[in-house]
Amino acid sequence: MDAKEIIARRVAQEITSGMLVNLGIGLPSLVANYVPSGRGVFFQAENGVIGLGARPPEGMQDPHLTDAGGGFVTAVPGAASIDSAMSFGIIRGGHLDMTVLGGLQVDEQGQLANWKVPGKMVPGMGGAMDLVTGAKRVVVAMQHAAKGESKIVPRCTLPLTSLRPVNLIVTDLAVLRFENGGLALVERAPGVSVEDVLAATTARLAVPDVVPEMAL
Amino acid sequence: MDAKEIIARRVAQEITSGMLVNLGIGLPSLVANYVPSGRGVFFQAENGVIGLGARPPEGMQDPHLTDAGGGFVTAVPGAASIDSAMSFGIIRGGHLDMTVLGGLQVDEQGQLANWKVPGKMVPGMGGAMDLVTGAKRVVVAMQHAAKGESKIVPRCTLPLTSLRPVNLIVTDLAVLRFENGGLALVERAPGVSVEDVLAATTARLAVPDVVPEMAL
Amino acid sequence: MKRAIRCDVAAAMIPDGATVLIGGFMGVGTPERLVDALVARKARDLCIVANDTAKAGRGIGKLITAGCVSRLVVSHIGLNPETQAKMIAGEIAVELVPQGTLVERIRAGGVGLGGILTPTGLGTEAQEGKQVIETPQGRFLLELPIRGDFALLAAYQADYAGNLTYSLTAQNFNPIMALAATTVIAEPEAIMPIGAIPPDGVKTPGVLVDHVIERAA
Amino acid sequence: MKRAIRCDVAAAMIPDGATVLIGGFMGVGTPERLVDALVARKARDLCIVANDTAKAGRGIGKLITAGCVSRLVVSHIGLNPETQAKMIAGEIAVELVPQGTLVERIRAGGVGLGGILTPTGLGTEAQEGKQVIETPQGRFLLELPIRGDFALLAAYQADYAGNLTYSLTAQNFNPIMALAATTVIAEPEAIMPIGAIPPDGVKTPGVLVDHVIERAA
Repeated sequence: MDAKEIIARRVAQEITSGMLVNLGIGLPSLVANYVPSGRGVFFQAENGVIGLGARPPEGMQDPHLTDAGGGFVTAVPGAASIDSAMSFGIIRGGHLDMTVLGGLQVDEQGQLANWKVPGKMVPGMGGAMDLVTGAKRVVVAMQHAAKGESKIVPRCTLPLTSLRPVNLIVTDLAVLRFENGGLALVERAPGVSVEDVLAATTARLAVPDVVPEMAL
Repeated sequence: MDAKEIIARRVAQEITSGMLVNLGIGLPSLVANYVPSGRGVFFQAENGVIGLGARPPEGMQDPHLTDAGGGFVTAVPGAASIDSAMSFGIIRGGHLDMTVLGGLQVDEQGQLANWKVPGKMVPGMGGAMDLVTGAKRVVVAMQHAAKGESKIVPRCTLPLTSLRPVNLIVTDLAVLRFENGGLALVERAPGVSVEDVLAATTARLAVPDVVPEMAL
Repeated sequence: MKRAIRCDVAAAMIPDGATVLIGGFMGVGTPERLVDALVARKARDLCIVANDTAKAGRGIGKLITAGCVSRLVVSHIGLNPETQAKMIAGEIAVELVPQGTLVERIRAGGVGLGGILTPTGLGTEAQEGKQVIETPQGRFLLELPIRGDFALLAAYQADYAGNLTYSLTAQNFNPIMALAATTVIAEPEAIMPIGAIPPDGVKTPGVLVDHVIERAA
Repeated sequence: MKRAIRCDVAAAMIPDGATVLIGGFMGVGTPERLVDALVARKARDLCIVANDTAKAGRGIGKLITAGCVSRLVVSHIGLNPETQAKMIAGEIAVELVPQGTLVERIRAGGVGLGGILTPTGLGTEAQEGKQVIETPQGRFLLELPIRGDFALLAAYQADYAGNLTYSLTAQNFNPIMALAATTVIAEPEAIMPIGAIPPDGVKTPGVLVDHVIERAA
């Protein structure tokens, strides 16, 4: 199982029956592959559909039905088309049960940075600021480190996405929860020790006596 | 021709090809009867339709298609259903070419009072405040006097509907325009003299040398 | 997925004292069977947010007559003399809100805005107690969001995913109120199998709807 | 009633320096033929308000490549490296706006609101230069309305009254932009006789639309 699959499988476990969930483009979009069907989960694509389905078979694409990354998708039975005002009304208005986003940094305050590297990369925030501010639950799905540097840091050095702390961080090494005003280590990835996680993390983590391995 | 018909016929002359027009309940709603068809005029009912048509024949009413007064109406070809947010978005957003409303008082500042008589009658403003504030052109259609008292007054004593001055007042005696910061007498009703109008009006009116009779 | 429920079951969920948004314009687009169920269960002390109170014997007018209501946030009560009488007698507290402001306040509550700036009501009695905000485009009233404990909607069609459609002028406040309450209950005229309402035909996505009322007998 | 017009006629209406709202999300729901006509007439110095700039060779990306744009108000440019390069080179001034804020600012411009209060962006770079308003519910950013000289919309169907429908995720910003420009031009895939789109099927009422582009040859 590679790093991405570990993360996607673990995030999928957070999704329970009947939820409305927004998956960001890239790694987060893989999560849908590991959510059992028949659970009545609806996925929102913020570009305008509730009830996002799988990629269509070749020859059955519709140029009017894409996800936020521009890729062809399908719509499940019971899907609804929405315009951008309704889409972000749902997001900002607290109707979205969970959002899963990628991240550049998360810090001890639980705050996320994921839209800009000053002087290097300015993709823009797109819907991320609304998603992190408005969703009932915010899950960050990302690699634990980039180029050998911890992405879980004492204080974000990159521009923040929102003041609102995220709820959960799932990486290839660990699951971290933001609680009681700080980050706590909740689970470790298969074959990864608590010491491995701490060594790869510059942020201070609360570590309970027992840290179970992810059950994937 | 009774007073109401005079007013309705004269107001109808203000409506030109291709306009979007909102007619208030009561007297203003009669105006539609005198607008020639085939002029591409669309009437809005603020409760939710653009393209209001005539009353339906007995036996062809639809309980889902009414005007703002709750009466059965029809929809013309090309009509559109709208929700209340869109309806008032159109009104407040400056997309409405003309609104025709009833009035209790209009004053020398051109300001209208039409939603409350303190201690006596508090129907509420309904859509009137939005209509007077947002429509491109505001026309008041009302009797010139009530119980022998002028409704065209120096200063409204009743609560205002909007700070925004109305454009035109059409009564059973006269047509008045708000221009250059005051009210001007523009036309008189058939058989009514300038002196008759002035005698029935407590507000100061600018009177040009020639005041033509309404051409009904 | 929503299993359709009975009106009395829905009415029993709504406690006395609740703030309830109810769709409709002069009774058109009002969930009449839900209103009847509230009257039948003798609901008391409700705060009703709606465009108007219709007239005696119709829609919200029935709640007024039955003494279910202690507070109203509405744009118009002119066609229901009973509402006016109860207001003057001090039995019902009435907050009058311009219609366009009312729908935007409910929308703001539903879409997570902290408020909206409107020119409507500036310099009138509607300004009382409100903050005036100056922007480069002029002066505006700051109007605050409205949310309900419940929203009671009249829909045309529902499906068992909770998706709703509306018909003509019966939609009015319903699709906006669908966004703005903790619990949203829809009373449709017909209930369709999931998939029978095409995605482009849905006006209120089912994820916003908590309960669908079963068809009339 | 609208007589359908040609794309080049529409493009000729849009002067250099105009502020133009353009529908679409990564090119889906963007009026592609109108974009081509603007490129063909060598439009210059446009201020484009849109969700994104798609990618090179598609939708608004073509306007970027052709040098038609001097200013952008968008939420995302990450998938068009050319836009990023021109921004860094100082050829295009870019205002980045959170997507939900962008659509509400356009809506505010369209429906006559003086602004909206949003929690989005509070305490981030998106707050820069903005008023923070305190209400009983907390602190919010005051976001001001956006309007365009023109709005260019991609629609699915139009009728000759200008009524529009949209399809699936191709609607996105289009119905909101239809409210917010002095001149609104719609490029539909099909044009129907008046009456062929039922009132409940209309998403953008024809009274908001100034011009309809003729069908593709």
